[in-house]
Amino acid sequence: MIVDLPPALLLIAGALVVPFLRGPLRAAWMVGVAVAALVNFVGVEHGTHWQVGVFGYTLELGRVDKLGYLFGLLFHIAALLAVIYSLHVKDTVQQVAALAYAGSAIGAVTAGDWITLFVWWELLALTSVFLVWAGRSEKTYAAGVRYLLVNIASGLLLLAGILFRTNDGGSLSIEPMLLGDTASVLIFLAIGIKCAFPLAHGWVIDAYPRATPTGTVFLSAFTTKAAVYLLARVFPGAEPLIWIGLVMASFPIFYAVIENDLRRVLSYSMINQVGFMVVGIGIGTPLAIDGAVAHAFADVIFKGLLFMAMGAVLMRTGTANGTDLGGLYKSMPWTTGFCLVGAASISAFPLFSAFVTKSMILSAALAEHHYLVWWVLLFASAGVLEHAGIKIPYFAFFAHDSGKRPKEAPWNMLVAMAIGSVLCIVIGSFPSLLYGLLPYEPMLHGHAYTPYDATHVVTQMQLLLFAILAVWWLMKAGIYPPEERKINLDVDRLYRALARGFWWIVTVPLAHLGKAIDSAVLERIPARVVAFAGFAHAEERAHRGWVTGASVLIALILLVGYLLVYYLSG
Amino acid sequence: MHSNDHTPPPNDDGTRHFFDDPVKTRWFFRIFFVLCAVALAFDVLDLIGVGYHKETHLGAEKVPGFYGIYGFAGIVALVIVAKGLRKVVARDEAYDDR
Amino acid sequence: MSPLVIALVIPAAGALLIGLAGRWPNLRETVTMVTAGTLFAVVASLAADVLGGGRPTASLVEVVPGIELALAAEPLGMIYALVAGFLWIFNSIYSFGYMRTGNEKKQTRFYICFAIAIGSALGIAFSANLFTLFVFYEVMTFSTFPLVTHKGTPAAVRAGRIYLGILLFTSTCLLLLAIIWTYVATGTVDFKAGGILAGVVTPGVAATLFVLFILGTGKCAVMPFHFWLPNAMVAPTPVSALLHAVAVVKAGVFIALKIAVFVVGVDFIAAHDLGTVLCWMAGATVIIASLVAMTRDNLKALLAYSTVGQLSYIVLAACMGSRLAIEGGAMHIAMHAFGKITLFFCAGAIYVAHHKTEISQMKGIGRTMPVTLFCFAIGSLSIIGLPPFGGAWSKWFLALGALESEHVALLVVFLVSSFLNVAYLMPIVIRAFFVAPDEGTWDKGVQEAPIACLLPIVVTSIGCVALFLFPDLVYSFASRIP
Amino acid sequence: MIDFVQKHLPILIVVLPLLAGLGALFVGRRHQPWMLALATTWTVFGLTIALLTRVLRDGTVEYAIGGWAPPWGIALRVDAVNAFILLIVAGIAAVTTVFARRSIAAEVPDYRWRFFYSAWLLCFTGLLGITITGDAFNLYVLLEISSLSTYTLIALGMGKDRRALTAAFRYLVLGTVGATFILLGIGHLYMMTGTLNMADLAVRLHDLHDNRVVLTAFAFMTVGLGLKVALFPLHMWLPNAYTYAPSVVTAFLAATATKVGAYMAYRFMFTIFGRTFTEGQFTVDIFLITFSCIAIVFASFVAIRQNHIKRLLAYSSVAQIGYIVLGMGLHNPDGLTGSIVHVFNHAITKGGLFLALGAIVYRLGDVTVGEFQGIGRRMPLTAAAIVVGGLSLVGVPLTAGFISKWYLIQGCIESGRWVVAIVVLGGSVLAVVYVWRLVELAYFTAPSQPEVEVREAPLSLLIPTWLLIGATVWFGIDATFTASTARTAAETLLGVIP
Repeated sequence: MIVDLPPALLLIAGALVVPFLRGPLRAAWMVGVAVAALVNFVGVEHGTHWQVGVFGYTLELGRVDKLGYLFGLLFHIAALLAVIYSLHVKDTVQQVAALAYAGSAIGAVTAGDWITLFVWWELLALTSVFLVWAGRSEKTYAAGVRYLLVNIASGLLLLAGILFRTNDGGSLSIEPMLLGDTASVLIFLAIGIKCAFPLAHGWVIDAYPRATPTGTVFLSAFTTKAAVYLLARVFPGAEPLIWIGLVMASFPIFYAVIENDLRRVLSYSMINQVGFMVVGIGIGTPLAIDGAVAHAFADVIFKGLLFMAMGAVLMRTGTANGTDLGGLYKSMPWTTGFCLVGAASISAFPLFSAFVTKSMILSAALAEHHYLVWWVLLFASAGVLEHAGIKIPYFAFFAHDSGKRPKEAPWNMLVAMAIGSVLCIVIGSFPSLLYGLLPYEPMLHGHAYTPYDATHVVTQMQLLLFAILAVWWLMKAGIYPPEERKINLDVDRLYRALARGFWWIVTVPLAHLGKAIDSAVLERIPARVVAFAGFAHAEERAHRGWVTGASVLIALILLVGYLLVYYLSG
Repeated sequence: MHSNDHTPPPNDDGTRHFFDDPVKTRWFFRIFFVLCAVALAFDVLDLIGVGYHKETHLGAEKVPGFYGIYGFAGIVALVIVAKGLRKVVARDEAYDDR
Repeated sequence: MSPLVIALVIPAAGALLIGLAGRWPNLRETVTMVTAGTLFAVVASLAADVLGGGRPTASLVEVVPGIELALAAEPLGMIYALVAGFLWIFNSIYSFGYMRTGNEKKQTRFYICFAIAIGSALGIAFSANLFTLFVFYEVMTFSTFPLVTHKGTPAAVRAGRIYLGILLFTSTCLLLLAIIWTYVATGTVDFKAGGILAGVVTPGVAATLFVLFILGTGKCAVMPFHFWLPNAMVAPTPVSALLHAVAVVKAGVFIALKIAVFVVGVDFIAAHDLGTVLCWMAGATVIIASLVAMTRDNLKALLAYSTVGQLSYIVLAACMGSRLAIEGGAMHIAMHAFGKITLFFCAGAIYVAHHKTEISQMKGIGRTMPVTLFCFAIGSLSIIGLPPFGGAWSKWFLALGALESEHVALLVVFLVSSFLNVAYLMPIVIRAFFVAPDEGTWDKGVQEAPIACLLPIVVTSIGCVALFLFPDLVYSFASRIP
Repeated sequence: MIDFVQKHLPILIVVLPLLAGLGALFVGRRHQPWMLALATTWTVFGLTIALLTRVLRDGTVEYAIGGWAPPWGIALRVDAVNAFILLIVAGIAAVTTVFARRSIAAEVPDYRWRFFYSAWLLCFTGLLGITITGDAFNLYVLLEISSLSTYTLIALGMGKDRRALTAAFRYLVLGTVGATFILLGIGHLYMMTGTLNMADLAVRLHDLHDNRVVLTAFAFMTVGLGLKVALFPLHMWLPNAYTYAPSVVTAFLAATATKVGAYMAYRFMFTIFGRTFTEGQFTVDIFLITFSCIAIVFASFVAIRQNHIKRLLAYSSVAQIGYIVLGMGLHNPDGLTGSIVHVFNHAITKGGLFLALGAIVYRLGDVTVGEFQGIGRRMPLTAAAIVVGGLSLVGVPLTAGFISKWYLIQGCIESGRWVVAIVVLGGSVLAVVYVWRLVELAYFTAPSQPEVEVREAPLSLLIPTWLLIGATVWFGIDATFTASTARTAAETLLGVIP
């Protein structure tokens, strides 16, 4: 550690300087900040740092242990890659937001107490949404608002959970909890939203495909993984996670097959990969947790790599729809190559990263006799290959030639993709590097876990090759569904329909009611008063002609009345 | 992989890209099929107990070529179900603007 | 002379001098600034005294035997006084820019009334008893009337009628009744830590009185007595900013807190759930106001309804019977003040620079007024209650108070309200920055409001951040509320 | 000299204006009568201050005319109640007399000035006499003196508007009915007790409180006093009388005549009838409260739509009389204090307001909506006086009106009459409506005849106006004097203080 500041603040401070720099200086500054932050973090000591007292609470602005360190390191690497990838961008908003977003994610995984976490949790939402809005169109505007609302909802649930916990006298320190009381359920749901639990996943597939080409690279790295981190920290071994994770791992692959927008395919793929991690956390054994965490590490890089490749395609061609692409390998060979590395990594080919990470989760499932889990995850693995390993590179770069001959991606993108590719291969080929960082020593049946044994390699190759064969056959036989210019309904559309309904209720019946009340209070009631005043006035005037006589009469009547009453009561 | 019936014209300099060349494509697939066969062959080795032992935990895993079959069947099932799903959920691109 | 009295004399003297200097605008503005600056210095010195444990008091005059106009400083009042005093300085600077650029008429009257209104705000903040409180409350109502009707148009006259009608109706028929009733029941109108009703009247009577007090304080704008606030938006923006985001409305909710702490007693409220009815009303106000705000296209109207909702946060704080909530409510006085005044300043700046009032006209306006809209974003986030802005802390205590007092439904209200706030505030900023403007608008490059308008905007939005980073600025007072 | 004055203080207060009133006819034709009136009223004002000081210090002052001790001789009896009312009447007379010179010069032809000031002083005498006397029959005589001179004063408005004559006639008829009823009441009492001395009456009636003759007397008195104070529904003489009388007369009458009526009511109801009034299952308080509540609401509503500002304020007076009577009806110390203090507060408020209207009449000839438009810019000080006075009518804090309302509501709450409390408060809101109508007319409308140049009223009109308006503010901020005096008076009436 070089600078004695919470690590998150380095990037945030760096971000605040960005608007005041221009051109190459700004680019150099951004890379410099990302590198400096990474170097600084590598040297950070494990333990609790930077305690601050406020309102009688003790806030731990930085708590670094093995788990937090791993994610911190990952996020720094991801930030650096994404910064390099987006160096060509000339958009202050995106650049500031991106750095601040990375900083918030790092803040979240190094927060030692719930309040600090909440702050970073909300900042994650606030900073990242600009990457969606930076698309600067009505569509990205609306998608961004939806994204923000969902993420704020997550923040509010988290806040509610923390409040319940505080009110029950619970410690503010972030510790594992049992899923059961109100506080834990609320926190679980809050994390669940950011983690894209089924039914809460709409925001991922809604916003990620609409963010800017570079923005999605940032988005894919941080929010969901920060949620995974928190699940691993707070709810390890929570059984519902297994089933939630299974659903996450499996249902998106069906959508991915028929989705046209390749960035949306990747978004489904992201949910699917997070599903593996969630299952791992749900199983909760050291190996499973290690697997989940390691897979998160690997996923950030290979998913980032894939999003980078698609981002490059989008930037060069203006579209990421499978129907409009094809044959790009001819003019974008480097991008194609890096994309294939990413595809191989996510598909878990031996020597590529997912092979050494995902297998831990499957092994842990078997070791714990979660056989159904194993069956489903194996199926999902094959599915991953189909949509991320084949569909993405195939429809973008090969398939029928779209006739597009875009330029190769700019050098900075290529550099970022190259680094990503190298990392994928390094992790896949030298797993011990990653294993050494994991929170637990990866163990299986009492022995150190080894991904590379003959059975594992052979069975995995068999699975993958025959899966490819199946795709080949399905295409050959004309069964494989062609890409279509269609969109597919998912819960995001349901939410949008609900939002429209809500908006209708507010703007039509409620607004009419409001207007009615307004006019009643402000117009009709005063009008009644004035009308009554007029009536009283007229009444008085009507008496004028005979007022003297009438008054005398009234006086007499009163006299008689009083007399009667007094006599009767006297 | 997909049909190369409509072979695009060669580039200006007369070269052809990899998959535009039917010969290269044919070789590509040949190698792929060989790899598939090799992968299956290991299970045969396991059966006859030569040079390779498949470590299994489940009965199903013991079936020769289990992973290949499961992978193949899984993808076929996936694609067919997905096609069915498309019938239910697919909408025109203008759906959001209505 | 007691500094408390000085704090009242300064704005009064300022008003007089402003009137005398009326013919020379520069002199007049200088007088305003000097008055505001001196006033804040006095209030700050008082604040230091209060933090040090001092509780200065001063008696002005015995009005009728047994009831006197008297002043006393305590932490809750200090928060309100400090906020009003501090923001007056910047609001004055803003006013100079706004009123001169807009060539408004009757500027002297404007500044005079402003000074009196601030004086009455301090009077409310430093009231030692209900009687004094009521007196300054009414002074504030009348001194702000000419500000609301400043433009003299039929709309302004109508707004003035509604303003007076509702504020006088509630204060006369409900608040005054409650005060006299309290006097009859307890024999005193003096504020006392722990409340004066506790143990003297039955819970039923106390609950009724509590309702009368809170609804009678029409400046709290609890529905259905909120109509004056959106209508008062016809006033020039500096008025909306300082008075209808800070001084006037905060007078209302400050009184609500004051009543809860010093008249009814928080423990008494908690023990018998005296605030249930009010919690329902204020809770409904929070939600309904947010929904109404969503449908407004006029920026100031939207902000007005947003204010209505936010005020009820503090009313809820007063009514739920939790000390934490009281602290949160007290902090929210400051937090919301800084956030909302920023928003109003921005709305005014947009009007001054481009004569736009409707949100639908502000598509892409961020290109021409980047600073203003950026500050608008900060203000909005603080209002929503998101970190790293001050509003987050007050919301924390409010929500914790809701749990402490076992009002889980109110927690939901706070959270849903935050959510709705996002939904109606953020789109304004985002459309300004990220949606392409219509052809031909804003193509003249950056065109901000005059510096006199811009500077206060920047200062108050920095304030929103500062209040997050240094919450002790407010909390040190809030935590000392007995 | 001082000893003489000290000794004969009570009788001097009546004799001086009586002599001056007769003298005014002979001192000259131009401003001499006014100067006489001015000197007299201010002197009497000084005397009433001295008298009140003495009463508050030493308790009740008794004075036997000619040295014949009561019950045989005629006695003057001054306690806190009538000393306070005397002060009000004399104070208002003193201030309005200052105003009268220019105002009357403008509204009454000069050959009638001496008649005017003569009537003015006689009316003054009558009001003072009613208040100070301890003899019931004397009271009737003085009542007639004041009434007759009042009819004259009102009729003198005919120089501007002939309707003043009908207004005066109507007042004459109804006033006479009222006076007659009072006389009948006094007669019945005399029949039963054989005395006309009030203190004696009180003692002798104590055991006769449910005697039928006494009750008959009580009924006559109730209606007669109701007519005199213009309690709804016996108020109908008031609006026109106030509207068409010369401005300064309106101010004087509004501030004093009904107040003296209220005093008579206090005296008869509390001191003389005592038990008749306060005991019994079905007592008169419910009527007083009901009629005063109706007065407050109904008259306020009527006021809202008036287009003649004097008439508007006249109806406002009917409503305000409701407050005064209401405080009597509550008959608890706080309510009665409110009633008495409101006599004072309303006197200065309404006096000041009518003076301000008089200033406008002086400049513009009349005060209808048309004249009133844009008056805020034309006559800023006068308009400001109307605003402040209006706020006092509403009962805004820091004005005198607020103090009365405070006590009245306290009284209502103490006696558990919640509905009445709401009516009192609601009446203030209605007052806001008609007062604010004036404010909007004055400040938010353009003058109907912009070509006519209108200047601010002369100082000789402004000073008395602002004296009264200033007093409403003063006695709103520091009301210890009024409130504690009223409290003493209330406790005297209720017998708490002997």
